[in-house]
Amino acid sequence: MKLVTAIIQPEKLDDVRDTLSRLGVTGMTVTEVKGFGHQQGHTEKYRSAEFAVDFVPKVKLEIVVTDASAGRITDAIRDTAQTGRIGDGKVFVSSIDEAIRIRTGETGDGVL
Amino acid sequence: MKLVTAIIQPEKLDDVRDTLSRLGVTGMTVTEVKGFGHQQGHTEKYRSAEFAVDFVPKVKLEIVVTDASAGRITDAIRDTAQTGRIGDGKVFVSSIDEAIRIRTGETGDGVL
Amino acid sequence: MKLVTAIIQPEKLDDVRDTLSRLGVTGMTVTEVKGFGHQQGHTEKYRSAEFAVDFVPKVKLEIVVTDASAGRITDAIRDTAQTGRIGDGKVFVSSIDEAIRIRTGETGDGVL
Amino acid sequence: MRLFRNQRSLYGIVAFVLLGMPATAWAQEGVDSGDTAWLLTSSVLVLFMTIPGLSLFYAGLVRAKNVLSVMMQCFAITCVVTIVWTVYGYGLAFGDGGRLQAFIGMGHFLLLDVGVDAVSGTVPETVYQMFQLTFAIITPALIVGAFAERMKFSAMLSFMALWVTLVYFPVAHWVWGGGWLGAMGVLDFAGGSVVHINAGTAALVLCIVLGRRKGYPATPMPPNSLVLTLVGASMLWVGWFGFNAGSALTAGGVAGMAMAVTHISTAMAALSWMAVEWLNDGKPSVLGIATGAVAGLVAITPASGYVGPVGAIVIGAASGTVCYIAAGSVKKALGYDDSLDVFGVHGVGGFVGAMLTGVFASELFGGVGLDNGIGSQLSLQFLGAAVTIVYSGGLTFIIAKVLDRTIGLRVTDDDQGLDIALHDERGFSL
Amino acid sequence: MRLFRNQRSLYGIVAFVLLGMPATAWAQEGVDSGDTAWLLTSSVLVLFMTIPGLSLFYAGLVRAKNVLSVMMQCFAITCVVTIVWTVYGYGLAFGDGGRLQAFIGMGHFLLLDVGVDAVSGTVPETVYQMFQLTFAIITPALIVGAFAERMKFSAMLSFMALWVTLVYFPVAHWVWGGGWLGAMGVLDFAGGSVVHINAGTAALVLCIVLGRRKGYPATPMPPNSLVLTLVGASMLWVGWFGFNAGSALTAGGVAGMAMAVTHISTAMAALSWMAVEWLNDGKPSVLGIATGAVAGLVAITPASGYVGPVGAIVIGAASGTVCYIAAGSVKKALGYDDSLDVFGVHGVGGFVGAMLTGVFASELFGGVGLDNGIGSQLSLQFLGAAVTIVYSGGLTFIIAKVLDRTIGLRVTDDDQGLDIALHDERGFSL
Amino acid sequence: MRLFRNQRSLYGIVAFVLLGMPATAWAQEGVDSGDTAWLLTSSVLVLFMTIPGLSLFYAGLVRAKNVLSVMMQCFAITCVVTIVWTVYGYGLAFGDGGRLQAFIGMGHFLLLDVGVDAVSGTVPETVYQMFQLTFAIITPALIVGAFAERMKFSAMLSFMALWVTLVYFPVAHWVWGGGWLGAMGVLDFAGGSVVHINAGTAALVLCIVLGRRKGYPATPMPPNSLVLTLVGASMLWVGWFGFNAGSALTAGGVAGMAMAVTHISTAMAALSWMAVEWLNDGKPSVLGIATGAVAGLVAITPASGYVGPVGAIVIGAASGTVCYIAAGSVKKALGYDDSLDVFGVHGVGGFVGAMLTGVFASELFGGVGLDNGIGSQLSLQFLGAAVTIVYSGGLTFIIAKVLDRTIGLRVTDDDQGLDIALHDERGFSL
Ligand SMILES: Nc1ncnc2c1ncn2[C@@H]1O[C@H](COP(=O)(O)OP(=O)(O)O)[C@@H](O)[C@H]1O
Ligand SMILES: Nc1ncnc2c1ncn2[C@@H]1O[C@H](COP(=O)(O)OP(=O)(O)O)[C@@H](O)[C@H]1O
Ligand SMILES: Nc1ncnc2c1ncn2[C@@H]1O[C@H](COP(=O)(O)OP(=O)(O)O)[C@@H](O)[C@H]1O
Repeated sequence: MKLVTAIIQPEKLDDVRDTLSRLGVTGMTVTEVKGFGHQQGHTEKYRSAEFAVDFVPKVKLEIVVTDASAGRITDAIRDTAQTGRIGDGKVFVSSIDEAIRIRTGETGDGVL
Repeated sequence: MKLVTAIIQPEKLDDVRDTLSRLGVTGMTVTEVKGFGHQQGHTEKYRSAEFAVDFVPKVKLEIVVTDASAGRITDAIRDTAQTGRIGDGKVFVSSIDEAIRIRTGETGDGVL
Repeated sequence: MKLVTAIIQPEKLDDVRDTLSRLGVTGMTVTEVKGFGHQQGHTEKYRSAEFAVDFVPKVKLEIVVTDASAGRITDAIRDTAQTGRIGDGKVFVSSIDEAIRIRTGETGDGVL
Repeated sequence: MRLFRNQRSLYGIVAFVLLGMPATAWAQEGVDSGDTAWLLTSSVLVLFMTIPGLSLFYAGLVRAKNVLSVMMQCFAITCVVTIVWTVYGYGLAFGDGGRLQAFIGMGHFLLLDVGVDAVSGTVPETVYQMFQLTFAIITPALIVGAFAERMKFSAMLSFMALWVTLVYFPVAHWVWGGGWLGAMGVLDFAGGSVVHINAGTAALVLCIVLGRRKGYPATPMPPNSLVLTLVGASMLWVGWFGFNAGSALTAGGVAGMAMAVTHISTAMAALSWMAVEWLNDGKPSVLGIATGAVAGLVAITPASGYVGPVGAIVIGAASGTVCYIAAGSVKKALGYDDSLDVFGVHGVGGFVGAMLTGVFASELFGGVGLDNGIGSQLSLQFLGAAVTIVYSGGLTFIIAKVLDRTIGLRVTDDDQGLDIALHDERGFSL
Repeated sequence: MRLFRNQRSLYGIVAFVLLGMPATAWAQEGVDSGDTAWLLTSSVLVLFMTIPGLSLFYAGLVRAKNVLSVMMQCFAITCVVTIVWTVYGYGLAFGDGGRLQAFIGMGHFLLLDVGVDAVSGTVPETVYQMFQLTFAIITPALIVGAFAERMKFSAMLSFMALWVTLVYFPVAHWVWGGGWLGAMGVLDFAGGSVVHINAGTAALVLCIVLGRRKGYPATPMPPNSLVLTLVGASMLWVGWFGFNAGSALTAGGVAGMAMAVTHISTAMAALSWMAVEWLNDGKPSVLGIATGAVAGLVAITPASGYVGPVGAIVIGAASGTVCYIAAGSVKKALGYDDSLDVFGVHGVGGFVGAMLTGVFASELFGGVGLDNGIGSQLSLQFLGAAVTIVYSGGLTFIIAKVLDRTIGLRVTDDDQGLDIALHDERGFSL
Repeated sequence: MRLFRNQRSLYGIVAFVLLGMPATAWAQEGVDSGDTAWLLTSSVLVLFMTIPGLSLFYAGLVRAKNVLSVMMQCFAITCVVTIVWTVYGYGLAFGDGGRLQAFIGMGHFLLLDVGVDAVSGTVPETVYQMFQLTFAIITPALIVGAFAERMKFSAMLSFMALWVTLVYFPVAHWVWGGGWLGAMGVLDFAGGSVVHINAGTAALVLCIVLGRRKGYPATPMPPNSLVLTLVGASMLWVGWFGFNAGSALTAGGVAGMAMAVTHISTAMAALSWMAVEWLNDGKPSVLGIATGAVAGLVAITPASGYVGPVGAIVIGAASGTVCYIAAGSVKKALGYDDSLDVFGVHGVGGFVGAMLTGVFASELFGGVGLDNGIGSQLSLQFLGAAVTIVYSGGLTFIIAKVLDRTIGLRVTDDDQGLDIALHDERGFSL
């Protein structure tokens, strides 16, 4: 199994989710994260104190998928989350040794 | 070393932690996440605007453990976090190449 | 490629970021997490209700780097985030099969 | 007051005599504009105590998933009681009950007979009834703290409509409306028994009938925001000046002294709670000092028009300490789940105040004086408190049980939180 | 009032006659300290409605990234209107327009002629103009809800300065300042047309000229905190007593009845909205009961000095129900993006109130009575509302278009949120 | 006032003469119910300024981990000062000091001699002392902003008890209690020197003795919620009407003008700060407009009973601009860590106001007039300010140093946050 980790623009979350469910992805886990990268942050000013906030809010999707479907899914995420503007984000793929569904205890691809 | 990632119901966090410490797990990292899956979300309504919120709050546990103990620990999590109701969550296991304790700089299983 | 995951004290975030950019790291993803470990938490008391909060706030850095640079980067994090006090945190290294830049679709080390 | 009423008409006569100017040229017969201004203001202040004051105080203390539900309860109670009051409540509490006057009032249906020109004392009756209404609103709202985080909204509405009708209006009539307790000489200036003991007792009974919150006391249930709670406590403090000083019904020395002693007692109670907590638990807390302040406000309520600064200091010190124990070790020991300590603070604080009124109203301690000495007043005060406890406790039990059997009091599952479960809303989306 | 003014000076004469004491020894000629106390308090209450009341009500309803922007708008409007009013606004609205009196007032430049001793009715003119100023502040502030989350701050400032000058001051003069509508007998006790229909119409026009928020209605835009909104609604409720009961300008029976009916109507409207929503949508909501309360406050505003409790109940029930429909299905159907329903609540609620005033002011229903019966009063009330709608709608359209062509009304991109984009600040860093 | 007092008793005589009705039938001798209503209301408003007003203003500006600590400080100060005042403070500030009268007052121990019937001017003395107490509460509370996020709670309590005793009560006596500064003709209507310069100076000295917060200025310390801060600023604004207009002690033209100029100055200062900031930093900010408003409120305080609208506009414009510079570039340059700019806003704003009072109180600018012309009044105003600065600065330094040597002023480690470290509580659990 593969873990597909995608860091995307928050506005894109809903679109990506729709695309993925159309691809038969039934589950995923989402985390609000702060991203550092090429994309500019903003500055804040409070009376005499001014400072640059150089992170930008992003959401991280973690989706465990079968080896077979990994490619299709990363492509789908890339295509859906793309705006062409700096800050669109990244997709990382790594390997998962095992997956267990807590409710039933079952393991393997069936879990996903 | 293995990374055990468990996505569970927030109410179960304390129980799982207790079980794990009884198993000698001394550390873990917890993140509040939003889960999408079979479990239903809820709807919200504000005057004329009604919409479905289809994620459910979950907590993600990340525990790096020795290869030897991985099995015991995943089993323990599964048994403790299980309610049998949809949404109990998942456990994923992957491999960690190296672990370092920042305070001492030491590496290897001793770190965990 | 390697995924360097560092769990550090929130106060250390800025220092670590500076060090890493000096090392040429252009991007990373940061998550606010709760840490359990040797470090003591605190107690809270509200009228007759008293309870121990045994997690401590930490931040988790996730940095995908080239195999070559992984060592340098983990060392840098360790040295910068170290205070010598319990709770400094951990660094974990694991493997990434693939990385994609959503904006351009390019893959491989160039993405990082 | 009565003679004062003649004053203006007297001017009328003077004016007429001297300049042949018709008395009708004067402001409303018998109405003093200054007293009216103060009672209008006081009505605003007492409503302000409930919304947003009390609702913020409570909102901050529950878990984030229930924050809206308690505010909704306070707000809905305000609305329901207002309508009930307008239709028949004012009559039951303050109307003339004729032969039944000792027990209950009558009349004033739909306030039809409370016209623009109706006068009560030195203020328009419209203002007088409005001021009294705000008391009828906050009393049931106080009970919300006891059943927070688990009661059905529909059951809550029915309970409150019944409770004000069967419990609050009669008790208010007994003490303030010309009923038997007031006639006997029970002293309750602004509502130690009528409001606080009454609500506190109902709170205790209701939370026991309802049962504990799921997971209580094992699971930690931290307040979602003590910022809101402290803001609420502060609003209660400032609003309470309308409650106590407004109860003088005139803008003069009595109101002035009532405000002064209210303020002193509150400060003293807050400091006492803080001190005791600091000694026992090692640290002073925001929730502690705020709760102490409320305890002091509660305890001075029945005394505010009768005692002086010295009395205020003692009443404050006593209530802060006693309530700390009641809401702390006692509650823990007995194990009932009065979520936000309505009984421990309002029930107990109200009792402390009611009793000490019997002592410090004496001229000995700078009070206005007692007709038959401290001893007999104390027994009267005890009678007033005891009657309220028994009546309110009994009726509350019956109402709660009946509703539980019929429509059911509790939500099926507290886990999800009442905001989503009952209102399809979330308190915060930050 | 006029005769009342003579009263004190009469005392002066009496005093002089009897004791040879100079009249100058008296308090300010013609000023009643009680009426003054109440109007000072009312001014405080009406300002309190806008900041923090209204700004909290609105702040809670927008998304977290825009929470500061709406509060900033309310606060800045308060400041700008205050200066405009001081320089020439009071003159335009309440000055003597001489030959043009029917249409516009004049004078009072920089309030130079409003001295410490100037008297209006039974209160100092300084207090009278202050009270009226607070109305001139809240009216434009109400409009903020319509263009929330997308309007440029600079454009907002210009719009408001122009709008109060060209729209509010004239309309206020027509109804309250001695202008033609008041002269014709249109009844608007505290601002059903002048304030609410006026602001509601402007809100509708402006939000249409401005266009919808990016993503509306597809994207969910949940309120960042209904806790803030309910606190704001509660503050509006208590502050509104200054608005309506203060409009009596004296502390007597009229103020008392105004406060009572305001309270009754509000409670009734809140419950009606809750009931209708419960039936239609399955659950009662915090936002629903709060919005209902505001609708009731709005609708009773023109009626508050003229109707009795019965009228208040009907006006409350009607406004709660009608506004529920207007801010719900109607708005959805028409598809305009009045972000926080200013038109649906203030425009529609104000209209309901204006018309029903023509009915329930009649003695038939316990009102103060109508000179020419319900029928003709209704047509007068309709005239007042219609004139306001046409005038306010037209002028607002022109002002908005002109500004859009010149400096531009909209921010370039709503995604980032106005707080960062316009003010370099964030609402919360928890 | 004095003559006014005779008025009612005069009525008494009139009544007696005409109808043989005993004067005792009247309301309290010499008390005017309207004036009393307004001073009762004003006392409520000024307490409202501190809790919740000021405590919200400050709470929003600190980091989330310290949000409770500042609210706790404001609340505890309110309680401590109340008790100190009741025991001996009122005597020291407003009692008759006999031979020492120029320097300090005496008596009124435990307010034993302040009975229900005691009268001061046209109001009960109970009300007068209550009103004055609220000033004694807010002055030390203002200082909280300077040492926020790092001072020990225990040290804070001791400091405040000593500070009000050794600094506030004497200074208040000098200016308002019959002391030498008032006698010399220094004009300070509502507390430019007594309250703001006094607190501002103490704030500066204390924050220097205490030292900077760990990480200041390198580490960003963003306000946890400007929503709370703006709500607090709004509450300060409305509450301030009690502060300034209440200081007239009567409900008449002086109160009316005081309220009007307070409002005008505040609006003008807020706009000036906004304008200067917009020009210098490119964007107007919520914190800027709010701070500007507070600066305007501070600056008009000493002038409020003496100047007219024109004076208010200039005072507002001046204070908004000057305080922007003081709290901005100046503070940055000097490098002291006055966390929430108490000195830059209250110290500097108070000074600007004190001086300009000497100019705009002149009839030339629509003021009430000066006995010896602007020139000599200016020197008097400067004297008042200078004396306050020197005395307050010196005593504050001594008290702070002594406490630092004995119990220690600072917490051991600011990182954890004071809420957990000192109170075992968290501000938010969302
Ligand atoms: N090496 C990396 N490791 C982990 N996350 C990264 C890395 N580089 C970028 N990211 C994440 O991807 C987000 C987008 O990257 P950025 O460089 O801003 O834009 P783009 O991907 O279009 O070049 C960043 O905000 C960060 O969260
Ligand atoms: N393929 C997946 N990848 C990552 N997380 C998943 C995946 N499937 C489910 N999850 C997580 O597990 C949680 C529970 O899954 P769900 O399908 O709701 O219940 P169950 O596990 O009982 O079938 C989800 O809320 C989500 O956080
Ligand atoms: N086995 C583990 N798996 C994942 N995270 C861990 C593990 N052990 C510790 N951590 C993280 O590291 C943080 C610091 O660890 P702790 O034991 O408190 O101090 P130290 O690393 O100095 O011994 C913890 O708060 C937790 O977030």
